[in-house]
Amino acid sequence: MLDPHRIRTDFPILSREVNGKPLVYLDSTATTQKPTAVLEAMRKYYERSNANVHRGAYTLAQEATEAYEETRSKVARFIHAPSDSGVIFTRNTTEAINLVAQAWGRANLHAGDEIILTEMEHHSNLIPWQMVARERGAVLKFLHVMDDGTLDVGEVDTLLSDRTKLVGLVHVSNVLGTINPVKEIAKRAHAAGARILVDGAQSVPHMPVDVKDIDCDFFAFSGHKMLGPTGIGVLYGKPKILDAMPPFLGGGEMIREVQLDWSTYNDIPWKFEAGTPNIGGAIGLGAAIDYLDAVGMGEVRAHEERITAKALAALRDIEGLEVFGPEVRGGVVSFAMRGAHPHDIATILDQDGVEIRAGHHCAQPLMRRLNVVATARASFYIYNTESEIEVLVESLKKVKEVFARVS
Amino acid sequence: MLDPHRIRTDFPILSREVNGKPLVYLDSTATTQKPTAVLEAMRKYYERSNANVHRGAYTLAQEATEAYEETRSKVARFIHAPSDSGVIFTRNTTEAINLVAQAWGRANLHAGDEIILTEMEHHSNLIPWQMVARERGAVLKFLHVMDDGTLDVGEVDTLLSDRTKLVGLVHVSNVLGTINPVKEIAKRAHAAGARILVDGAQSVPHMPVDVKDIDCDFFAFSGHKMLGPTGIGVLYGKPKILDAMPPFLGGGEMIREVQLDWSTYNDIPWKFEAGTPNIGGAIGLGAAIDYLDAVGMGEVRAHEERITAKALAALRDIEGLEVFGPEVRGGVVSFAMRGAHPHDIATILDQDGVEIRAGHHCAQPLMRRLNVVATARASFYIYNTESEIEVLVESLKKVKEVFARVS
Amino acid sequence: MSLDELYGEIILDHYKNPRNAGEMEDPSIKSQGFNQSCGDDITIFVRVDENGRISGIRFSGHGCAISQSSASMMTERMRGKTLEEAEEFISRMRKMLTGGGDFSELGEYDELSALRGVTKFPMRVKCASLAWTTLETGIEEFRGEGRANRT
Amino acid sequence: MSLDELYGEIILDHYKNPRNAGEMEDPSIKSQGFNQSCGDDITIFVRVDENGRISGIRFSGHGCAISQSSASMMTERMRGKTLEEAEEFISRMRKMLTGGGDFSELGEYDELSALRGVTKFPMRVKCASLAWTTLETGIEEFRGEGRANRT
Ligand SMILES: Cc1ncc(COP(=O)(O)O)c(C=O)c1O
Ligand SMILES: Cc1ncc(COP(=O)(O)O)c(C=O)c1O
Repeated sequence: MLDPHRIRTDFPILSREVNGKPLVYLDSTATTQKPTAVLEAMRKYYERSNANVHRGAYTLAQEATEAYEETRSKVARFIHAPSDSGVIFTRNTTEAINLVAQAWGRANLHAGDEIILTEMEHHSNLIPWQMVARERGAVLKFLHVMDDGTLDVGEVDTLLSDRTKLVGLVHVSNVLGTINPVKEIAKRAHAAGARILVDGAQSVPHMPVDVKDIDCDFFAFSGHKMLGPTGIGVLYGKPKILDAMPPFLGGGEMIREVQLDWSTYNDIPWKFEAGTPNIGGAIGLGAAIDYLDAVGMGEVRAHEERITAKALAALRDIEGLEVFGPEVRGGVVSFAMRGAHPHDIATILDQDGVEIRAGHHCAQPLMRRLNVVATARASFYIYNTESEIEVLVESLKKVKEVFARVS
Repeated sequence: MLDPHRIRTDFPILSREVNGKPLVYLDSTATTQKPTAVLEAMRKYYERSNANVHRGAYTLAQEATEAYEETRSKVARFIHAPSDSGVIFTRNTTEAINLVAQAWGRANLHAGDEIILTEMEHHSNLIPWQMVARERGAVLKFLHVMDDGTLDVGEVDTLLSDRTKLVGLVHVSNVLGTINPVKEIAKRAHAAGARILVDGAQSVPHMPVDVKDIDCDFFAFSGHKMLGPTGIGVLYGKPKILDAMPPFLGGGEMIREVQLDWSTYNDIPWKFEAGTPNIGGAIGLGAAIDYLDAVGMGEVRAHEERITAKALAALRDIEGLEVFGPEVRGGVVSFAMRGAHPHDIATILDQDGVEIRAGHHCAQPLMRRLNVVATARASFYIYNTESEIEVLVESLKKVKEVFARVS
Repeated sequence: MSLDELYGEIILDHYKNPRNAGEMEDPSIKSQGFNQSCGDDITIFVRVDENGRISGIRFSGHGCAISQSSASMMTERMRGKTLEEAEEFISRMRKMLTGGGDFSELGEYDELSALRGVTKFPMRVKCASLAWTTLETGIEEFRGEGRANRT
Repeated sequence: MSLDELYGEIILDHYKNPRNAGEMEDPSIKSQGFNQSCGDDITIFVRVDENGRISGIRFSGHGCAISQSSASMMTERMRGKTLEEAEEFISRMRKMLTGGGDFSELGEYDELSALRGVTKFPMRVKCASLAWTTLETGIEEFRGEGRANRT
């Protein structure tokens, strides 16, 4: 069983204080903290082998290139991608989805074509489609979120048509924690001749993921949400589909032959990696994967289930507090308190060192569906302990007291 | 006077060996090495204040946001940008130019419009324009490179027409070292009603740069070429122009109000920073700017002039070696040796620990103009010493010996 | 730094019992403001009489205790002021909230002193300022249009 | 690791005096290969006779001493082989170059042993392999077209 107390010793930041209280970091859905191993790996890279990758005929460049490409293989293994060539490094989930919307979308969407998304998408998996749909005259359709915070898989069939070109949805909701049946939806999408993109920003860090088993065409996630540094993310795509796509950004490394007026392009994945990549970031992500592999993704999930169950039970015990989302979920709990705005909750908790997020969580349409303008959100990871849940609960009681003083 | 020996003590990598010889790193044009201060700043950020920026109502998020936005101010001061709002963080120069080509280009280029570039552009400032020109039916025109490796400023006037929408050119050539008269060209472009974009990837790291004095509309550069980490770059744009542009990538942070079918966008610069940015990278870049500020950009330039003059003189003394480019230049020297292919030169030098680049340097059209398929290139920075030039020269003599063995 | 300094009784009272909440028909000024960092959204409605005085003022929208109570207190304070007086007062408030002014200027018994605690919570300054800057923008636009109409 | 192991006399001789360099008219096979990492560019031309044997072979393009000499030696070795024999030999070469095979198989006096030094320079393996993999691709395409023509 994963021991969060042992794990915490690997995260220097967790021993700091906030407002004179021990830091209780409950915002891993926004970004996770980083273990020493990740920081060390980046530092070691910069202090030993730093050089630009590819095209370098000298030792340092060879070392850097090997380290960078090895991380690609690590990522492929981690998500069970059938080959390295389908793993493209991006800045983050957002860029990965924009890559698909722009490179694949511009080439494949025509007037009247349909894209199916859901009401629970992060803005990252909504705005890129709004932009390309407007440009190409395509139409967006949305799967509803049911009252329990889940999707109705059967509704997919009613929305799918022979105009549907793509289904895009979040694997695990960053607000509700809902774990969507992406494999089942992929099957239905494919049966209708549509492609499927899965936003895995909140699944890959928290549970075993197998893109081959899901059989998705595209899969996106961010390094900074899985112990890695900021500035590095991944788009996985089926190589055949990537191969047929025009490029996304133009520049060095993504080309083959360049004339003044025209150029030919490199093979995948490099065709989609224009310019000097975030080499140090990729190496940090590689170290993060090593760390998670050593813990075991099954263990990560089991720990989060324990913590989340405890949090759900404790929060539901607080009178006037409403929890959103289903019972089975990832390690994220959004809630509202009668009479207290989420931002005030966050400020009051911050005084106790408890760091939670308040706001629309980049999911404004979902906020409207829930009939709120914002929620408070606590989220958990491998370094969170059961006693931190108790600190959270005590602090929430203080919120109630503050707001009860005046009626 | 800048003392490279003192500076070298700040760069741990410079004390390593390559193939049993002290590392002589002569590829700073591709990417520079990183001083401890930069690595420490990133580490400190991750170990003390790591959180996602903006939108966070707690202490850590506030600290992270302040650190990130302070770097923006630092960048603005460093290049003399009139305000922070014109400073957009990107992954690198390449992404910065693609941002302009796609967001500005799609909105402003129409069939028959003309874009003027030069024959010495890095692929980063060529392919993005080829892509958008094809899409919009615009035409690319090119300033010639004269035999001495410089541009003929007068030719700009012959190419400019009332169809010219943009002039894009490199500030300092990454192959020839040529320092282009961008201020003069900006004046002519503006007189003709065109915008001007300057690729500053090789100027900002090596000499004082003042974007307000140049009066360019867009200016792009990379952190990793100026002591900073990989994965962070900058696009500077005049705020009025940026304001009028549609967004580039869609996602979190770049929005204001999001409905299922439409959205409104955030103010600049955030409108162009979709998703979680490379926060750690930005902080590293900030530390790099502090380091360069402490050295003084005038000193940096003076040191490179000394080293480059010595290198030019020494290389020209080697029989059968041809140096490309003008006398007045940045710290980069490209050359060819009779009978020895650049890659073989690089391999042989690597045996002596001397790391130079060989190839087309992402400038295939310029290679054609020079009538070569590739060049060998040595480039210099603040940590290079005069004695390293001597090691380079000795090693080049060895290349001649190797290839002289058989006729 | 104590929570009571931020969430004092006056703040909570205005939050729970907002004055002048709601929309206004045919306002002279209608100005909407957002707080990007936390999603607060406010609209200020003002009626300006023939003497250039604020004869009516209301606010609608949603937000945290700080932004709502600040808006509520603002509406009470602004009524009866000329637009010039309002602008001057707003700029004083902004200075105080951002730490460039001194709340003691207001006098001990001024309700607005309740916002003093915000200065110790940098993340919340924008919340407290929102209503004020939104009104300010509205007044500027009103003037601009006025001028535009005159020419 | 010594430079002489990489740049031996045989390599330099083939580099400076390449055999079978130049283009060929009406070849049975024409295959172009690039080495992305260093810009080497090679085209292999092959004439296949009625018995499926390589009766003529030439190469053109540009590249470093390693890729050019490897191409030169390859053309000498391939002439007279059936396509099957050529493919088999190519796959043996590839194994040797990437460290999965043993150059001593070739025998001490085989010129191709001169490429042994490349195995110690991982950055140059692609240079040495370029001609071979380009021919291999050409043969595959030739067969594919052959089949396509048959059906
Ligand atoms: C002149 C010039 N422009 C653009 C670039 C591209 O920079 P990056 O790869 O960081 O995007 C480079 C560096 O290779 C360069 O030297
Ligand atoms: C479900 C989901 N999708 C996408 C994103 C965007 O990730 P990033 O900001 O790293 O691009 C996030 C994180 O905020 C997320 O939770």
